[in-house]
Amino acid sequence: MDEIFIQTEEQRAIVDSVRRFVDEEVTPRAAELDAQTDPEDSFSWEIVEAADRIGLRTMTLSEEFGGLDTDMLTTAMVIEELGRGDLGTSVVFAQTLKIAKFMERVLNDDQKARSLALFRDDPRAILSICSTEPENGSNGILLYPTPYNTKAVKTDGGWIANGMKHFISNSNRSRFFMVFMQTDPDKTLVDGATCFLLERGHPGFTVGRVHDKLGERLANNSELFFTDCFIPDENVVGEPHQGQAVKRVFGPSSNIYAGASILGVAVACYEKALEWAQTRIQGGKPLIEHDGIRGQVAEMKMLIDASRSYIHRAAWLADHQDQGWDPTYGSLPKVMASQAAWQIATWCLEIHGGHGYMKEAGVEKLVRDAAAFLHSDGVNRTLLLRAANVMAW
Amino acid sequence: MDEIFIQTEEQRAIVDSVRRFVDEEVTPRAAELDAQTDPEDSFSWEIVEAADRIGLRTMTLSEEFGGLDTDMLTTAMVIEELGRGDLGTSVVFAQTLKIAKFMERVLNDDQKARSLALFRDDPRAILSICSTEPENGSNGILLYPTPYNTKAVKTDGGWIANGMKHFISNSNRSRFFMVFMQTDPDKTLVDGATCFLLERGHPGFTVGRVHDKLGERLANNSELFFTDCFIPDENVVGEPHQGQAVKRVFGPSSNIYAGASILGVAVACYEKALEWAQTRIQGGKPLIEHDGIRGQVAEMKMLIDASRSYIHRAAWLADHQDQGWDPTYGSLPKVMASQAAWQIATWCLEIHGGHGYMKEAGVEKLVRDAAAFLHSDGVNRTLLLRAANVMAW
Amino acid sequence: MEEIFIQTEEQRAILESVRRFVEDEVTPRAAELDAAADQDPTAGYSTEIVEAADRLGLRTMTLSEELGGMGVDSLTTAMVVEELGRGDLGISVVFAQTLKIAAIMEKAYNEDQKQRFLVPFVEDPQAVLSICITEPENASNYIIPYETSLNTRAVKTDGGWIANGMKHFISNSNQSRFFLVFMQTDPSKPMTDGVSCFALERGHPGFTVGRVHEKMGEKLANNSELFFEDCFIPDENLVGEAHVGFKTLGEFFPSSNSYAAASILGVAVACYEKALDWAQTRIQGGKPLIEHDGIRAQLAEMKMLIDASRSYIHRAAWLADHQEEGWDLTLGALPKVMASQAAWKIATWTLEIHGGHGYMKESGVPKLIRDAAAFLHSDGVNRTLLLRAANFMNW
Amino acid sequence: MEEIFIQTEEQRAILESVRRFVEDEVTPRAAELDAAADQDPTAGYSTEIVEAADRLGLRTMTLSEELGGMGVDSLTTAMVVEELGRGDLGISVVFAQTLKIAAIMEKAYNEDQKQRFLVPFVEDPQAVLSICITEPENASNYIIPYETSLNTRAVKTDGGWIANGMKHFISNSNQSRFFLVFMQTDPSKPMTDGVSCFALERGHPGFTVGRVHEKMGEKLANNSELFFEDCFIPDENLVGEAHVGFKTLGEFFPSSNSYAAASILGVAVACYEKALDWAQTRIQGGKPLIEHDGIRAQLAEMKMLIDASRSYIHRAAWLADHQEEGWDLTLGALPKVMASQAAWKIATWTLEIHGGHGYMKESGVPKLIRDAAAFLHSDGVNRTLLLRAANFMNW
Repeated sequence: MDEIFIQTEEQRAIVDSVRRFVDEEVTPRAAELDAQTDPEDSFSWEIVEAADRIGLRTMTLSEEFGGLDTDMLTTAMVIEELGRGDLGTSVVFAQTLKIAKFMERVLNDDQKARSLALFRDDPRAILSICSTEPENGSNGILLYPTPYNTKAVKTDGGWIANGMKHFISNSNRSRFFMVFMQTDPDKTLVDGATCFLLERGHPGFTVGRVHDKLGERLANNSELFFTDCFIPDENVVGEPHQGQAVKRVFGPSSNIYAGASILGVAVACYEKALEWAQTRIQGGKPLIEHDGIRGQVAEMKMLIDASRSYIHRAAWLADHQDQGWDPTYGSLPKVMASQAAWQIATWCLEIHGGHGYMKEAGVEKLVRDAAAFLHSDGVNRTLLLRAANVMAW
Repeated sequence: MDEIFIQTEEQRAIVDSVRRFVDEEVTPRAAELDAQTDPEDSFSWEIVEAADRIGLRTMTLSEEFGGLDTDMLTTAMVIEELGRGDLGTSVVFAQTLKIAKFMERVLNDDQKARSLALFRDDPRAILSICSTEPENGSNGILLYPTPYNTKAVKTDGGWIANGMKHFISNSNRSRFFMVFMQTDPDKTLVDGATCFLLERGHPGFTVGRVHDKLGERLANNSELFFTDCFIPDENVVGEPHQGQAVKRVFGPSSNIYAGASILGVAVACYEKALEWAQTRIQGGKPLIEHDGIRGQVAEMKMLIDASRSYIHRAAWLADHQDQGWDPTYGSLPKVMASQAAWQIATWCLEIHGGHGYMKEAGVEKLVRDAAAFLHSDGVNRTLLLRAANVMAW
Repeated sequence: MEEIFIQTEEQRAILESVRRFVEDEVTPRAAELDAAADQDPTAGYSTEIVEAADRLGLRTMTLSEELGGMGVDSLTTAMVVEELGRGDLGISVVFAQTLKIAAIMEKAYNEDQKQRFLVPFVEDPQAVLSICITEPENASNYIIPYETSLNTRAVKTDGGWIANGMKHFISNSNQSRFFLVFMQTDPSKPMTDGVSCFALERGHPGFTVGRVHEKMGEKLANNSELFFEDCFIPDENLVGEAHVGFKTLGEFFPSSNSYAAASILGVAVACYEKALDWAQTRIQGGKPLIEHDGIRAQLAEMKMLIDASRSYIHRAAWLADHQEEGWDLTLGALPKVMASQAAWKIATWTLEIHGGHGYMKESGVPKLIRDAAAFLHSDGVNRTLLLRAANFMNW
Repeated sequence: MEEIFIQTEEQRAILESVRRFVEDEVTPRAAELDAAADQDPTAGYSTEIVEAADRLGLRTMTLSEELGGMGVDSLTTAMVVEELGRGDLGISVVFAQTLKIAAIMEKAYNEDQKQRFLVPFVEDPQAVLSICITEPENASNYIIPYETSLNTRAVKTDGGWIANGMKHFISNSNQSRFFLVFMQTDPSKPMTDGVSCFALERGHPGFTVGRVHEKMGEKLANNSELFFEDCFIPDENLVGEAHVGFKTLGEFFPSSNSYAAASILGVAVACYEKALDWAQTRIQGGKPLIEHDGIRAQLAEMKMLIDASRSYIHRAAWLADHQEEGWDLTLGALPKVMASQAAWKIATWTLEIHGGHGYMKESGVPKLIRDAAAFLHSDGVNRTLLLRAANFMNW
């Protein structure tokens, strides 16, 4: 699938090393980790540490924090390559890479010293951003005028937080968290929320259930609880009640990287379908020689290449917004890629016939994974509505 | 396409005579009529008179009014068969057949004597029902709380009507009209409208522009104007302000017959595609021998048979509502059939390659016709919402 | 013809009892059995459910009353199979197979075979049935069918046949007591006229069960491999004439595809009901999802697809029993394609409407997605069935 | 590589002038020309528009400056072609063809041929171009390509070739001044290595125009038949080597598919803008359609499909000029499939959103539907192009 990638020498080098990492560290472990019944057992520290050794874990940070300062386009290529190996692994790092960059942008020097410096030196440090709550899913994306139920009340020298978050990627393992809470109960999550920086183990801040998911199992998502949790003023990110302003900085990368993760799954489905179609004989010839299948395989490639072209354009323009950035690029690339991935996963399953339905084939894992981004990082329909809200008409 | 029809002897006889009528009267004229640039020239009285000779024009009426009292299931079969020949012709009669039946149900004896008796004896008499206005399309279907802009004000012995209707099928040719007007300006079209019976040429009641349409051209649609039009009380159908109650009687047949009309177009596309696929040679063999095309032709048949099964069930249950009638059968069969028809028309066009795009092939007429029922009798999305409104949850 | 539009009193009564059976016996066990199968696929199968079904006569309902059944027709059976699928797809498949095969057996067996295989089937409340065709190298091959032969071969010998080879993906086969097995008996011919059908009972010498397949879903039903090693099958076990096994199969069971369609349609209904329930209770933007036009219209479209598929299935099932009224061979191939495409779309929308909640196992949606995926291939890959239908269309 | 993400100042300037050209010259004439073509297809063609395009250098922009062109690259040309398609599909096709063929000619012609054919082309403000391959019996045949040969044959004779046969569906061909014609010159070989390319000028003895096709849409462009009757073509008109005409074609014009994709993408944009405009002004249920979630989301999805298709097209067009950066042969077949599928879906939604109004000619939507349908087949039936791409994929 390299062909229509357009890459600099440096990008080729990075993506090649990521591919080696996937082949050596992820692929050999993925099926077994996916099969664990306890979701916590599906997570692998070995993979995180191996990623750290090649500098992947920190690559989006500036050199000061041990990074390569990779731009969004290159990072999107890396995340797709990871998704090609395993979706969960891609998500673990997509989250960490974008949150790290986000933290470097919005934290003050003192906060960076207390977080990014430690993040750099801890080979197991991964990151979480915490917004979703049981009652606030689309609300947070479409900015419906409702408040977060997780509330922090001002007190002497800091804030007392109570409430819960759920579905938070990495959160049972993360070392640092960017948490959005309602600090002005009379306002909505748009104009009355504050962003706080927290470290794992902070008093009053605990992990709840780890969610048991259909797929994307190599990544964990869990609940987080805040019980009379005191957060000092120094942990306020940006201005109090200005959480939305902080969140806006996070914006574009999230959707684009999500698109890259699921695109990787689409590529894996395509490659698996192609391999099967070349080897499986029915009607006296390989499936790939049957026109119907043949055209379908080409259509898979078309959907992948169109989605990738879109994601790359969005990623590059996110870093060069003066060159024609369009705010819908922060909502739609994931919708496009996840629709393509679901279509391709369905065809991959069909092409495999009964074999695809048997666990040993590995196809059913891809279908379970592909289903993740019909909702992850925003339900598609919700993202279409968000895009409509920012379209200039 | 007969196979999965399940028909009584009588139904077979009726449908066979309709097929002969189509072969002899409609098919030879359709292409030329469709090609007329002035929409009025696309309408054919010859076809209407020929239909009258075989009793088609009046078949849904009781024998008293010269009809055969055919039930909805049989009528749906007839309308599909007409649509197979030409969509416009199917619509001219679908309208007339359902409105005639509707009139017999809701008119009082005096009104029947003044309308249906004359309708029976006039071989050119066709019918219209008038609800749509420039500002009231979906409003009238979803019962949004807005009034009709066509208003009738009570006066001594009758009503003074002013306003306009548009897009009304047959209306520049119809002899009788069932017209819905706002009679209580303080209420909405749901609770403040009245149904009136009008005959062509009634003082103050005139025909406006005949609409120039993409397709379905053998049927005319036009504007109607009411200018200080006095309508006597004897022409009020049902109770004043109870127009909606009258309209409800009309309900189910409209959507089901619309589904049958467009299903006929789907069948015509399927037959045309099949014929071409059997004769067109590419790659050294007929297209039908290419798996991709072969599977597509079978899928066309699947969509037609599923839609027909659904329409027949809805039609039969509409006449036997105690046997499990579901109100969504009055909104959804047309949506199903029109989506199937559009898919099949698109495939038919693709299978014909460049030839299908040339007028001489006759395919482009089918595509233009197939487009009609994405909106006719209610925009699909609007009908889905109407169905949702009546779903028991 | 009105039968296809009406539910008779008797049908209502049967469906009501099936609904109760599903609520009392299947629903309480389904999630747990589905999870248990992750460790051991056989743990997904429940003998209790089969016995409960037997108590209300469901297990044998397609057999004639003379054999102890209820002699229900294909249309009624399709309704029952859908109702079972609404509860759990695997259970629907266990019985769709057993009900279909029992009816085939009654039509195809001679008196002696009925005594030896059907009478004990009726008497054993745990007995389920399997039909064995699919092989690793022969799937679409036999559905289209292509000009190839089965790899499982039976060679004529004195007083019987010696069988060797294997089958796989066979529904119920590690649990079944009786089997209809298709083998190549004339290696020089293609399947269509070189294959014979044999009746076998579990435990027959040389006939063993292999791996039970670990599947994505449909876990309350088992599928397994079957091996034949120098397996001697006496002549009395030959069903019908030698070498023409496939012809009999088609003739004897036109409604097989309708039952498969009904099973997956049941899953579509379960998805629709779950989406509807969630849409009514989940609040976003200050109002239930169902008040959001986009979702509202989607729910109506789900219903449309279900009703159109069901109308098609009922017509096909009824015509299978009344072929003179207009049976069309494509009705033996396409209703499942229609229903499984509808089910997959509806399952996808159900997942989307649930947002992140739908991806969590506790919501029950993941099981529905895994189940809905089964019939993109079960009873024939959709694309293959479209090609099969094309072969039936009299051009 | 950044070229594919950026619009340069120069590109902005060119597109701005094209936009003005469309507003001043095309939009005011399009509906009337489209209607006039109903009576006589040639009436849909406007020489005024061609001359106006010539005045701003559009007609010759792909030629090198030395020949009087602007030497614009494929990416910029694709942007221009899309902008033209936004105004009218037929106009976009007239120029997409001419711009593409002019560039091929400059690459493929020898000096003498450039003098005889390209110089007069540049000097004649009405000159447009045609490339002639399609025949009644050869459409998908040459696209896949299958192992067959063209029916238009040229037989070697003293000092030249004698051509006989016909072409049809050829864009611009009744209006064109110069033609590139592909004919079978080695009847014993398949097209791939038995076809030669010839340069011809309008009025060449034995070379005549047949019927001008009456099309569903795309009416501002003409397509017609061409006949060759004992037509003598001198050796000097042979383009490149004999018998290898197709190879040169491919090498010389990889971005043909991207231009076709850009033409139809322009129609998709026009549909989207029309739907958006209507949704903002049409009131139902007491608020503009655009305030109804279902329609709102649909408009965003239209934009998504447009942006994804455009990103793909721009990448393909740029790589066509920089093949060492990662050109992939499927980029010569698939972008049009993507864009035409998107355009058809968007056109359908536009029609639905307009309700009955969209079906009335005065709304302008019917023309967009008729135009959008053109590229389900133009430049290759989509299914055929998918198979062609499959042949390119290095498995």
